[in-house]
Amino acid sequence: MTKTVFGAIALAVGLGWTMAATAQETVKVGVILPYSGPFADAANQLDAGIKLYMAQNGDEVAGKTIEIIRKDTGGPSPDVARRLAQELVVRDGVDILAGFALTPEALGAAEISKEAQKLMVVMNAATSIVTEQSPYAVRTSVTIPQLNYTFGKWAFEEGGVTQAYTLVADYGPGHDAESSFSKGFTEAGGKILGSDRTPVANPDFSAFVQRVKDSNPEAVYIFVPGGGQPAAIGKALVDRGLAPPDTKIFAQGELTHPEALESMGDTAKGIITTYHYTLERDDPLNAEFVAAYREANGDRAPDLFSIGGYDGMHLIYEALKKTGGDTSGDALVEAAKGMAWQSPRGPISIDPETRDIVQTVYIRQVEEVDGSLQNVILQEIPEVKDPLHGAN
Amino acid sequence: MASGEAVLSTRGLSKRFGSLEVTRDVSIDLPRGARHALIGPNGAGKTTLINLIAGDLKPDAGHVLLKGDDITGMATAARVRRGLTRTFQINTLFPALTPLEAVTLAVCEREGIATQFWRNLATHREAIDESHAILGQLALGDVATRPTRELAYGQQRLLEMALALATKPKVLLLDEPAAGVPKDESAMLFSVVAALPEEISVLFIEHDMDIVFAFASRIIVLAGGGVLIEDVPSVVASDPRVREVYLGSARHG
Amino acid sequence: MNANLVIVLFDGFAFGMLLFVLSVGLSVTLGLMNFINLAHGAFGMLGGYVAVTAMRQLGFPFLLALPTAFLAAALVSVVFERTLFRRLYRAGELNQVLFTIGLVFVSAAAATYVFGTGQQPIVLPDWLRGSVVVGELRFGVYRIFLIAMALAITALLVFGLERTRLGARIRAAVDNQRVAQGLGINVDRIFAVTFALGSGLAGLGGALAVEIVGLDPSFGFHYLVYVLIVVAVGGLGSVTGSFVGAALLGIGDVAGKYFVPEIGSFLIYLMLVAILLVRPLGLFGKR
Amino acid sequence: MSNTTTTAIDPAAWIRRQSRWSALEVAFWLAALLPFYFFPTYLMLASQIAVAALFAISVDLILGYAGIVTLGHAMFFGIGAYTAGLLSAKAGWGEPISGLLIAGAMAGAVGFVVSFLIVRVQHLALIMVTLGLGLLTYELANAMSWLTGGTDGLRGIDIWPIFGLFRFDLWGYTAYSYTLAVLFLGFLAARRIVNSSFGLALRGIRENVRRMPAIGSPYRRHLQAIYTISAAIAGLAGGLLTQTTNTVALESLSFQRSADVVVMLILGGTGRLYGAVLGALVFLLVRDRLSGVNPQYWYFWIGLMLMVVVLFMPKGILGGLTRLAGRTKG
Repeated sequence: MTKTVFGAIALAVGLGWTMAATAQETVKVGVILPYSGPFADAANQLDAGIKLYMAQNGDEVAGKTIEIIRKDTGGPSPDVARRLAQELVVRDGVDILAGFALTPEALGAAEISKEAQKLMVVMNAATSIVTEQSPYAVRTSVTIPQLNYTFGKWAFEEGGVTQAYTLVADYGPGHDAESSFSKGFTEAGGKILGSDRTPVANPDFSAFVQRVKDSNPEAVYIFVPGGGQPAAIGKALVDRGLAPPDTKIFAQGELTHPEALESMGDTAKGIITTYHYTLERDDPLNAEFVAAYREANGDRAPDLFSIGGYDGMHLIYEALKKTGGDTSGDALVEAAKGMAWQSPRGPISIDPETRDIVQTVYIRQVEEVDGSLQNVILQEIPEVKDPLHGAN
Repeated sequence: MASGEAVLSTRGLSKRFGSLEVTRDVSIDLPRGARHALIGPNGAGKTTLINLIAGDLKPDAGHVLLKGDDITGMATAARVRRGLTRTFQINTLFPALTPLEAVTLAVCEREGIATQFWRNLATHREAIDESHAILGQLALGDVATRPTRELAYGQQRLLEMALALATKPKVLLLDEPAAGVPKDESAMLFSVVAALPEEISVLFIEHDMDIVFAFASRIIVLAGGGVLIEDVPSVVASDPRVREVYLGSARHG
Repeated sequence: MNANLVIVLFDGFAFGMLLFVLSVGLSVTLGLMNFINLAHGAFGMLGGYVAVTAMRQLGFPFLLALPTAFLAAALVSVVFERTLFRRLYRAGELNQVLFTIGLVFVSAAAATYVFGTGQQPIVLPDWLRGSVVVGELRFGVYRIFLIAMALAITALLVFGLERTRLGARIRAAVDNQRVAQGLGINVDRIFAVTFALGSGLAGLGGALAVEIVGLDPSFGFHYLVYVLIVVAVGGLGSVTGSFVGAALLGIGDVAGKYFVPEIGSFLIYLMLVAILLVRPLGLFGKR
Repeated sequence: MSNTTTTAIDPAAWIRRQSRWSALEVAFWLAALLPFYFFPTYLMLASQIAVAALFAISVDLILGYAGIVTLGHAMFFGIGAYTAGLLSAKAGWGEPISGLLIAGAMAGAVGFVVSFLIVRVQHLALIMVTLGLGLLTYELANAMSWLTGGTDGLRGIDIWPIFGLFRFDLWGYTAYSYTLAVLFLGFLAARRIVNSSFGLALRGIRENVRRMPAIGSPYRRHLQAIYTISAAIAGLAGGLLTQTTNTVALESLSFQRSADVVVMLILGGTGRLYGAVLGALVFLLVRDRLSGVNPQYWYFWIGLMLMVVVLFMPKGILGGLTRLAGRTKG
């Protein structure tokens, strides 16, 4: 009985409420990220990208002031992300939802974006389907198939490898990486000798690496989340003699981020990775970005999260300029569709069909340059789209 | 004594802890209405024997029979439900519960209504009244609604007994009911024992020989884990072996 | 296949020894002092950060960074023990749980504040890198080093607790505080020393772990589960138990992942539950 | 039976008094309605607090009343959450109330099976067995990502309007009405349980498990019963979370969630039901406020709060408040 009464009251009050109570002179951007917990570093780096962009471009666009409201999800919690998105919309009256380091959190919030008709800028979450969950979702990061399908093809065609073993972390992104690399590789004519999945919080890789060694592949393809695992798995491979040039190591770029390179040392030489952002890429825009970023963050180098946040803010700024300050979701998403610009990572654009990012995929190899280890670009594959959109 | 009359019997009960044989081939019989005392010097294995009979320890050999049924493999709680209940030498109570609650709990368990999670406790009126009556019998009526931990030590010893009585025992094993209680109060405790209904058989451990001789109809003397002698008090009192056992160890009474 | 078996056993044993060094300190404090210190992993994290900082900022060699980590964790823990933990010895286990969880939160935030959220790589000296090749087998040098360290710690602890005056005092203080006090043993100080020892070992374990599992502010929480598993399986207060338990879990984990990767992630938990159902006190537990 | 009783108390009346509603309790539940009128933008938070409170009550029933310390209760929360989610996403059944009941029943059934293991162990082994089983379930759900959606979460959950009338709105009016109603019913059930003869038996187990067999108690069966009930209530809480957010992911089964709920419960105070509600309220409210102010370091303050509570209110916030109230009165 109480329930009926509550429900009736709830509906009555809810319908009578309007959401137009936001100030006209500010554009509020609600940023939802896992600032605490195991993914705090991703949030931290992404947030630094946002801050850098705003420091460089001011907080005024189209006559309005940009205000960022930050919310912490505390880890991969879709229910919290969804609630925060809802609260940002109904309580704080935000115009734009942004952030989203993790796929489940982006999926949780997408429904709110759809229902409240707010632009949702996905600055990292890298599963293809994310942008399909809300017509207002736009992605400025990368998708895993985008990088790895391309990489799989390259591995056979250019990398000179005919058979390989895959070893990925046992969670959504790992599964995506495994399937898209394998797809690209086998479509081009290669053969997958075997695939293993490692627990996400795996402290020790020796058993899996030994399994790889047993099948004696020409190459091993690795996908692990960033953080402590890249160095650990890299060292485990080399300890067992699975190292270039005898066995090629292919991976997504997390494996050779600067801290991992420092930890692995010379053993990292020859690892080939696929990525959309290369720290050392010789380009004035990139050099300026990296210098400013290091300056603002105690010499910490930017990574994929940073560039996702940075370009995400660029998209928000440019879209607002285009709409002349109109913050409605429809206007902003229209403005975002087809937008193209030069990012520190290279030329990128937003596919008007899928609202997903189109960008250059870089194939890099770890080499020693001037006494330090770097990811040296072997090949640039321009204008790559996510191969899964529309595929199912 | 014919075992046919015995309510409780043990047959060849033995138990060892490592190399130490604490119970050695003990066969005793407790007839209906018995008031038997279990005595012996420290370390004679009195409490161990109680533990074995009550089911808190498993014997290495031998049997426990209750009304002729072999209950050796039966769990403690099941023995209690069949009418074989013990008390503890060291208070084993529920510190935060009031005596009223504790005894009511025992009554509810006996009646099999302790699993009724859907009924408010207050609706079990009969159980509550019965437990209140038991507490009244033991002069605990005034403190029935105070937490057990606030009770005086002597009152806690009475509550030990009240919990056992609430199970409606047919055989009651009392492990030093007056342990640690001043002499005048311990007489009071034993007057409760004396006032128990005729049909309850009692086996009690007690060190105070005055009390033993006042209350026991027969005495079982344990020494080194085995039965030394079992007889009426007057015979036991004059038995030289008993004196011998008690000499050398601390004197009681 | 035999060669692989050897290498899997070796890797598993080395991983187990890492778990051992991380957890043996908790086994000592939990088993001997009955204090549930869920912040044990936080002292491990402290040791890790101290070692990394000592090497990068102060240029300490690795072998000097290890005792530095031990000392730092031991010293900090004594401060905590004297000022805070000692009030909790009689406060009940739930309060100990809540308090030390709170400490884990605080330490993670402090680590984030001081060191940032990023990974802290450790750069080993050359002689600890690479592997030793025996026939067709390759043994990681660092893993050999880990095993050697763990064996040395075990020997020292077993010897120390069972053969020295201090060990006798610790055991006396634990068995019966009042009697120990009556014998003129300063129980307070014994507890402080024991706690420092336990936490120092955690710090040392943290420093050793960085190379294998990395280091960031979530370390304290993340490895808590593993540490608890080793302590429970080994049995409270037993150094030998922790050693055997850790070795068993390490080998089981690695072998399981190698031979049946499909259930690789369950195996350690399955072993935990199975062992505790058969031996609730752990393999070597007495109480 | 005896006329030696000299006291005037009516024992049954005294027992009844122990479970009587106080004005404070009524006020508390009325206050739970306040968000509808005064804080309508906090309804989703209020709804998630209600879910956490129900979960904490389920843990209080075993931890606070029966002395079973658990670090794996998210297992049942998650089973309830996935049951409710899968009913909608895979079976196409989005009716919330029947879905919720099925979620609770599912968790209760698993709880019953698990209870056979739980009653075999005590102390550290008990904690570790609950923890191990919880982590096993988590890994199992991850391995069965074809069913559960793995770390990305289950997609395609669509919960129908309650009674076919009240759809789950953006503001959370329906969500909070629903969760509050279920919380209240769950609380009433828990309250009845702890005030029953069975609840008395549980307190007996907590106070002195050694005595229980000596009064003829089949206490292991009592433990199994309460563990099953607790699991079912945890499942209800999980189901509620799924239904009010349309999401469920592995996180609902995580060690973090198991640990959080225990922290909330101890924070509020164990063994008094309101401690569970209050703990969830304080923990989540403080966390929400702090993380709003300082998204990166809020847990520093949460940690500090936990430590301070232990040092100054060893019986939790509720215990501290009770003592404070007693002092001002006296």
